[in-house]
Amino acid sequence: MKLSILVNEGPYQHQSADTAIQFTKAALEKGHEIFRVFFYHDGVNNGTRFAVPPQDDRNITEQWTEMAKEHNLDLVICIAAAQRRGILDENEAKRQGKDGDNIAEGFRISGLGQLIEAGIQSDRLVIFGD
Amino acid sequence: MKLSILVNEGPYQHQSADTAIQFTKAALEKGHEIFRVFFYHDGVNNGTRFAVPPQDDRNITEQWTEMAKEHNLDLVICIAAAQRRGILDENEAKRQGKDGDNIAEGFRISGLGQLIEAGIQSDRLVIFGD
Amino acid sequence: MSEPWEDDELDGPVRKFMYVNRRAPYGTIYALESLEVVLIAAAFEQDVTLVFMDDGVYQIKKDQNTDAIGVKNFSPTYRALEGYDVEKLYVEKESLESRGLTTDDLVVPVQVVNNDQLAELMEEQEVILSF
Amino acid sequence: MSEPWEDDELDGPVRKFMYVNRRAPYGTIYALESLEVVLIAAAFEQDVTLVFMDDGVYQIKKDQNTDAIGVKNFSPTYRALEGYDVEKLYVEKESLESRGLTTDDLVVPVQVVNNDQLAELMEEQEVILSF
Amino acid sequence: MPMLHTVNKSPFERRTLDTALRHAVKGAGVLLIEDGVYAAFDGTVVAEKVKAALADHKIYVLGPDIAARGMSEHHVIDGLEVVDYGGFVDLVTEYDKVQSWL
Amino acid sequence: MPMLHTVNKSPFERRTLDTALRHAVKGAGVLLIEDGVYAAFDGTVVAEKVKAALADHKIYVLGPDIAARGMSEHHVIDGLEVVDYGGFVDLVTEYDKVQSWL
Repeated sequence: MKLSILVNEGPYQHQSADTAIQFTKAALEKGHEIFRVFFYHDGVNNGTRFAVPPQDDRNITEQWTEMAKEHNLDLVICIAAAQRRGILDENEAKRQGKDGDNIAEGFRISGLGQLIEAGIQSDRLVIFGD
Repeated sequence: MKLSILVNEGPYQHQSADTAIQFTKAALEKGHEIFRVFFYHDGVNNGTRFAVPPQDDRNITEQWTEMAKEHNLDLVICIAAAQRRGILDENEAKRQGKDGDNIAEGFRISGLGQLIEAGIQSDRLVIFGD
Repeated sequence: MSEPWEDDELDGPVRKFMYVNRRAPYGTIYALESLEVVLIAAAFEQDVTLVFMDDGVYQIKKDQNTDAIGVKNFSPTYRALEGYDVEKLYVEKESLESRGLTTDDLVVPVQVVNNDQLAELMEEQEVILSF
Repeated sequence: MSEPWEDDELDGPVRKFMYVNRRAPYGTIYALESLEVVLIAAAFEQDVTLVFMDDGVYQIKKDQNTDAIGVKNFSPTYRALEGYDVEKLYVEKESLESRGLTTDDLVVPVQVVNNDQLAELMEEQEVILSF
Repeated sequence: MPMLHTVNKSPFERRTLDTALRHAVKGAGVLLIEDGVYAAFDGTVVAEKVKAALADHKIYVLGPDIAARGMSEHHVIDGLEVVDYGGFVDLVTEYDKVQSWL
Repeated sequence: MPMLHTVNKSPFERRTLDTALRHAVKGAGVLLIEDGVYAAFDGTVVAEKVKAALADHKIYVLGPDIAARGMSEHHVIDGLEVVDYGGFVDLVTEYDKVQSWL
């Protein structure tokens, strides 16, 4: 089946991102297609490369990046939510006149339309949040 | 009186930061001293200069920065919480081998001891969170 | 991968989308950012239904004035939904009543359904976005 | 402004700090980051009391095994608190009972207090940090 | 003075208000802020509980949060006191300490 | 198949489980995850409510979240089914759609 995932909370503060990662892994192992993972609300904070969690704990952003590499996942950060919360890619940084960016490898920033498209194109949309 | 404030949630997702700002303003207007504002948990996300909220809404980080300038406020971001969530100043960026930083003007990064000290030195500690 | 929905608008399937709003406005951002999704979604010409239940009924309470909290008042936007052809707005009866509200308190015309009717309505959907 | 607490450790006043833990572990980070505050606070030699109430009693449930959720298990750290001279640990009786738990289920020895005793204990504090 | 308890959660979704009231000693103050203000109105399923609590506690409610939510101060339960942010500050200084029930 | 309802909140602090159960039609599935798993055990004040719901619904609970919290599968209410993440995925595909009660 074709599945899409919506992540609505940032990493660590809530378990949502962890559960989304475990669910996505399991779905891939079962041979399902992940059409898209969309990050909305504080979920956009999953996509910062500036985080340095303690060595003895998991690194949520790296887990996403690794999964994206291995399975060619489409990790999309909502542009409107990202602007509110300070997640930038190079283009956005330029457009907003900011002096740097912080998006992590494997993520891209795009519009809310990508979430609706995921809802239209996928057999199931599963939401993780608070 | 000497007051300290603890902010435990990021801007926008919860009202906590807004309430903390209004409370701090009112306390200053009444002549109280704000010993420190400490940002913990997702509260550290109040201190990113990368956010660009919509023009027709408030800019929470700028409100903190302005208040800090005008009233010489001590805005302290917890280093451990900031590392987990990707808030960096120049020092931390260097120390962690990151290629940039995102801390906003008027904020500084320091240890949890600063929260305990605020609890010891202030007449009241008021907590805003989820 | 850029903007593939521009085609979908014309050729894609029409699916039954339901947006379930269960949270009060301002205390958290979910109400506002849910509304932003609904406005974008309108361009996709899907079959859209909005539900306000639990504390979500407070999202469409009349007379919101946010001046003193320093946050943008987004409640007028609900009145614009009709212009986007988003016209199926449901409110749960039990949620209204337990909060002492009636439809006169709301900024937009809505259909009131009870708990069981709402459960059935949810089962008729294809995609449910709950905020 | 750098590290002024190094003096306070020696000269500052001793205040009664209470840490109130009300949330379950892992679902949210509050339990873990509250524990991190308590460990740092120990260096300040204040008069520290920890309370576990509501879902906070689950923080010190025995036998936590987080392998399958991929999150660090921090429950062993509660057993280290004694080494930091954090010895006043209270659990609310009503919170335990409504969840079907007893003190045998907990990783650390605690004093069980009822709702009213806990309310009085809170009133005796000077600083309350609630997570 | 005993302490001030703040409650910022909706009484219809969370048990925070119940917990705060159960742990407030006689004479303690309770301040409703943010989504907590929804507990302050007559005609709801939680109104009786709040009225009963007035026997032991002074209960305050933050006016700016009432207005933001389109609720009316005219419908606030008799005996509750509406305060603004300045009043919030005064309460924090008047009571001995503050417990935020998050 | 009707839909699958997921609940990730503690039944002791939030009313989410109640809301989900009130809106689940006969035959709908309910999956308890994250802090929602605390509803799954015998001997608690919410156990009777969960047992009653078994008359109309299949109720599942996520094993990894049980283990993380130090709870025991032996104390799971009779009739509930413990699943792992793979089982979670299977439920999502078997039921017609998913509603996350956040």
